[in-house]
Amino acid sequence: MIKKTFRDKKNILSIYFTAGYPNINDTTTIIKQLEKSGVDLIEVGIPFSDPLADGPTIQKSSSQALKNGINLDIVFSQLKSIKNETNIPLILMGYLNQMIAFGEERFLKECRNSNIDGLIIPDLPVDEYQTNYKCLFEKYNLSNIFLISPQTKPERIKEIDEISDSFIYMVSSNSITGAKGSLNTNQISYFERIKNMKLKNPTLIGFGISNKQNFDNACKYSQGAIIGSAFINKISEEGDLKNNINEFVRHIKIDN
Amino acid sequence: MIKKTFRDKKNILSIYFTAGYPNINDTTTIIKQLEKSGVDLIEVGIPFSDPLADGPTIQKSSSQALKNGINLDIVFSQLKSIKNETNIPLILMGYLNQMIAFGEERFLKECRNSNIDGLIIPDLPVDEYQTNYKCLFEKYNLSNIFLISPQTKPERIKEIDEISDSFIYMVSSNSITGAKGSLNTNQISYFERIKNMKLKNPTLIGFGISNKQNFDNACKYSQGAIIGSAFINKISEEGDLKNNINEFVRHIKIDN
Amino acid sequence: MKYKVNKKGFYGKFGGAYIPELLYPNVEELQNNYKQIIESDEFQTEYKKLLKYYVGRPSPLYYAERLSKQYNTNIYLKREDLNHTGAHKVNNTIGQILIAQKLGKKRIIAETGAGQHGVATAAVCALKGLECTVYMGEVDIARQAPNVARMKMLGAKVIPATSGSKTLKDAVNEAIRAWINNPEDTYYLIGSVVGPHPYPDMVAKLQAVISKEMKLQLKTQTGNENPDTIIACVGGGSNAAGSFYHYLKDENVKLVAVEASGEGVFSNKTAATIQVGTPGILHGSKTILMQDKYGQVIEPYSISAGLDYPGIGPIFAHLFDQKRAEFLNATDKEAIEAAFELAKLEGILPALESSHALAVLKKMKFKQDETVVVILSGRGDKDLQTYMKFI
Amino acid sequence: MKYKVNKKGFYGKFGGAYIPELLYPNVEELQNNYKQIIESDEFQTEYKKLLKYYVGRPSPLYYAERLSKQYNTNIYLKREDLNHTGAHKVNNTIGQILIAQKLGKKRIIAETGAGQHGVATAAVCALKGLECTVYMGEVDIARQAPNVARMKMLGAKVIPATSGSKTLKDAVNEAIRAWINNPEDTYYLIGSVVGPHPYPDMVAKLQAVISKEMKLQLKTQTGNENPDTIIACVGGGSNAAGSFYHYLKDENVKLVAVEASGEGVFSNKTAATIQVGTPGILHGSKTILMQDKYGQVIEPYSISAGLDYPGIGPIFAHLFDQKRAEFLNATDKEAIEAAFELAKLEGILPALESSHALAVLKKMKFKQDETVVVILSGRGDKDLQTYMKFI
Ligand SMILES: Cc1ncc(COP(=O)(O)O)c(C=O)c1O
Ligand SMILES: Cc1ncc(COP(=O)(O)O)c(C=O)c1O
Repeated sequence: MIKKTFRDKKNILSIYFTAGYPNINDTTTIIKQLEKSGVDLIEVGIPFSDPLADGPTIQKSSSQALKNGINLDIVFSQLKSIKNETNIPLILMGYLNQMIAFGEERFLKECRNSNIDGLIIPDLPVDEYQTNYKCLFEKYNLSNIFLISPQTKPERIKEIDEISDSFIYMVSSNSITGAKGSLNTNQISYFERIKNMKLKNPTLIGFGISNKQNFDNACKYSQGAIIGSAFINKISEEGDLKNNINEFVRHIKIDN
Repeated sequence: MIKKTFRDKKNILSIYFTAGYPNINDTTTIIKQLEKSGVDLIEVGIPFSDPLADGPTIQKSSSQALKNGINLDIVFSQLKSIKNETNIPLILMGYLNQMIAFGEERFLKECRNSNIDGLIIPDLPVDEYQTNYKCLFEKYNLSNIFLISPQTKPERIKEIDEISDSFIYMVSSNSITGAKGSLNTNQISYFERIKNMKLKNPTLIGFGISNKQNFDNACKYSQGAIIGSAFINKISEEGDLKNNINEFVRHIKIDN
Repeated sequence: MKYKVNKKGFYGKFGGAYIPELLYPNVEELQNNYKQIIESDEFQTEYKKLLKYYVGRPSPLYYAERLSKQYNTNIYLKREDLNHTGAHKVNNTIGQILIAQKLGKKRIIAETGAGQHGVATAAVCALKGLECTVYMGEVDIARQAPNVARMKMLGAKVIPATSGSKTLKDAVNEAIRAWINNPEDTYYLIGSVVGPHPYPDMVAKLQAVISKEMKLQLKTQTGNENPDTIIACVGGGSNAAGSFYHYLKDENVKLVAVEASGEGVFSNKTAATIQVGTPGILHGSKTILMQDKYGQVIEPYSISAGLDYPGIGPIFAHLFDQKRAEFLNATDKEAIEAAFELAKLEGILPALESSHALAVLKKMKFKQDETVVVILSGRGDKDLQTYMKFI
Repeated sequence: MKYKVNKKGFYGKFGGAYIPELLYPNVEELQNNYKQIIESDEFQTEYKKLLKYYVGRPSPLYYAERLSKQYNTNIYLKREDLNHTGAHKVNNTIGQILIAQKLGKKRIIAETGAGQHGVATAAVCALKGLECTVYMGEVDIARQAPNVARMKMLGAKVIPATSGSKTLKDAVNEAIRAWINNPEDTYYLIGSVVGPHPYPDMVAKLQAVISKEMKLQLKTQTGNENPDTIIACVGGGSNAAGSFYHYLKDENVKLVAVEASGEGVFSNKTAATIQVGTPGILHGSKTILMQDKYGQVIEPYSISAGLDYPGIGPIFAHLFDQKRAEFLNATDKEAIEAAFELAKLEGILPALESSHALAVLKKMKFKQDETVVVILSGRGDKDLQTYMKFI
């Protein structure tokens, strides 16, 4: 399903949010509203106690979600409950320890049963994936999505491209996810460099995309972009959740 | 004059007080009143900043006297001012550094001019006295009074007796001057021991004598006793200074 | 070799390098170079020089006569408390700062629990003129105030970690986060045998000076380079790893690792990872950790900031697995008692961490002619505030 | 022999034993026995053993590279800060506790200024199971709080001195007073080269281990056992006396004694005895002291509790008289600056006292090939409260 999205669409907007935030039952509301508002891809974060690859905004939302009582069983049942109501690719993002504690195969099976299409597991290293997890992922027809950064060497990017089968998550700058300013020359030259590598997989740019200008810029160099912290900030605001979501997405996607 | 007192009197009461305490000009009042009330010997303490051989009561009176502005020049002029009004042996007590700072010979000369009869300088060691000060003391006809304690060895007591020419200050117990209880068996055996040595000089017992009972006990073993802290406490009380003095002395000397 | 790390960074089932791709270049650079650098003459010369003249090594192996009498055996204290900055931590920071320099890094970041690693890092950064930022849990900042002041005076920036339990694990999270943000010129100077490969092995190699010295000292002082028993506290495990290092293959030397059990192993206020933990991944390595069934890390508790950690170095997970080391634990109360005992019997104030090692003397049986070495990993000056509550 | 004590306890015009007769038996006992005890094999064996295994000696002679560059010369730091309890003071307390034991004493009393001597005394009392009471000025109790806590934890009783300036000199008064009250079984363990003979000589002999080590270390490290210059701070003068000791007769070694000049030598808030003092008698010996024309001791002032003393060891009065040592001084401000300089350049936190020695580096001229030894008499942990005010 992710492949289809990339085949059919341009300027893909992927939104990250934390399951169980702001309230434990908002998970499904948010997914449905995001789809309705015109988002192309959704990343559902499973809150983790020690999210060392996340910035302060996502970190805070995770710890609030955990306080709300969210857990993996609940997330899966929430996802299953809207299985038939949605038709948008879903990616689950979590840390390796969560998958191990749940039982790796059980975890992947549940993902499949919940209509998950892909996984982002920031602390699952490439060769660990290849040696121990690739077969299982394939068994359950799940894509693993890898990250690359300006520091990633060309050979390694090629290796990652080789084992990827949906898209590559291109970190825009050396920074934890979080809302920063616009593109700088370093970022642009990095994007150009990757573009020129003509990878077999499409790329989405993430980390630091916060507004329409960022998004449009990102789309010049890739198939689209991922927004996380800025979206979390938006849904943390007062006001109706659905309205907030709609406003946020329309602002990025449609306003001109 | 000290010698005469010891020749003529029994059960000698010697009172110590701090010059310039409680008020800077009380020095002369106290001397005159002590004589009038029937005291036999007076020790005038020159307040010192670091009176390491004195207990807390005397130490406090010294520091108050210094705050009152007392100094050696003033003490000498106070003593000179009553030279012709009194007829009681006076002993000056101070620390060696005070004598040195004033100039040793000048100090002794001023003592003589102030009708001082003897000196107690707790930190002037016996052999330092013999080597460097004996001649000067003799030149100005001043007695130096030495202390002995239960720890002082017999040979040393004999040596001290040899170089003394007025009396020996017998410390009753191993304690800094201060008001303690009555005599204990250790003290009594020490007093007996000294009595049996049949020294050429008389002895006064000091340190810890605070009331009539102590005083009478002390007089059983020596020619009399010295009271310091208890007297300072008395004159620190509210009420008329002269009355307080009179009351204190009469209580020790006369009440029965 | 049974207890040493393999090429891929594993101790048996444990270890590895479970890190975000963003850190891959940094960790790879370190993996490829650390051994070679450490083994180079240049490194060894400078490292040994600094350990001798700057740190004051060798640290004495002190025969504690009155403590020995108390337990009717022969107790030696390995005096890491006498090191410059007051704990074993500096053995590691001296080594890593040289490695960082060799790799051309300009900025140093570090996490700290008790503050000893932070101080030791700040000191070597000052010594080498490098910029230094230390992450420290808010709770630890409060309970180890003297070390915070020391870091500041040494010119380091101390940044509070305000998430989670606001202790060591959260400081590690913050440090890793900061590293991800500044991967280029920044070196992450980890303070224990935790984190992704090669950190656990690198730190153990640098702390191994402890057991290297012990062998020589015991040989001179007792005639036998092997003791019967070595006792060390374990937070991440660097002082224990260093003092076990050269004895791992001598199976007749009993190795005792002491964890902090807070208010009791099963009180839910504990940091005794081996007792209540299960295998999982924390801070970049597979190890044993305190977690719930969803893999959420359980917030640990110990009176001692340096032991208040929900994981354990992967080598210890392996030593436990292989039964090569015995794992004991001591509660807050037992540690405090042991600290006062050492103070009164030997005139030495142990760090709260080290007090946990001392506390198990009471729980063990010793032969009269046995040689027992307790690692006195640090001095107690940083913990006076805590100790004074019990006086 | 020109600079050593004579039979009667004098250094030239200074020294002696100006004590109340009540203390004569105690002081005489010590005078008659100290040399013989110190020179005995039994003492030497035990003393050396404790210095090595308990204190951690030899203390390193550390070449401070960045500091040397700063002053364009060769600066070595004698690292007394690495001793157990954190200062040179313990060299002396270890020795005196053995002497007290040999004399059959059961109770120990001591005075302390910075608290380092109090801590070192409390530690050796614990080590030997002897009762310990420490007198400390109220002002110093407040500004050296960590050391008060350490003494208490080591089982010592800390009694505040509330008279006079409530600092070191008043603590000495109280200690002497207590000694007079308990002359029989009590040993007064003085912390510097002050007090009646034999204390100044005894303490100097025990601290002389510093210069003894320096000779060997300089020989090994520079090829020449004599440095050009030795710089040490002087409160009473024990660290200076110990580090000058074996160089006194080597007249080509320049000896620099640094006093604390508080807010300025002539500010009336100073402790620079040599600069503003005159000969007199204080605490049982003839020396130079700060006094008015009536011989009243002037209350000294320094930010550093260990230097806040109106007198100076009699040996220093003599060395000044003989021009064998050069006397410099440093203000509060200069000392603080020097402390931060050392922290930032070398990663070492000096005691406030030692910072005064470091502060004169700025005021002196050195040749590029000169060898300068600065005595780092203690570590700065006890002074963090003060340092933090200047950060
Ligand atoms: C004195 C001391 N000992 C032990 C530890 C625990 O660390 P590790 O287990 O790595 O030795 C610490 C940590 O801060 C410490 O400061
Ligand atoms: C670290 C340190 N240095 C120096 C001194 C001053 O003493 P001395 O002059 O006897 O060496 C003290 C006194 O407390 C001290 O603690």
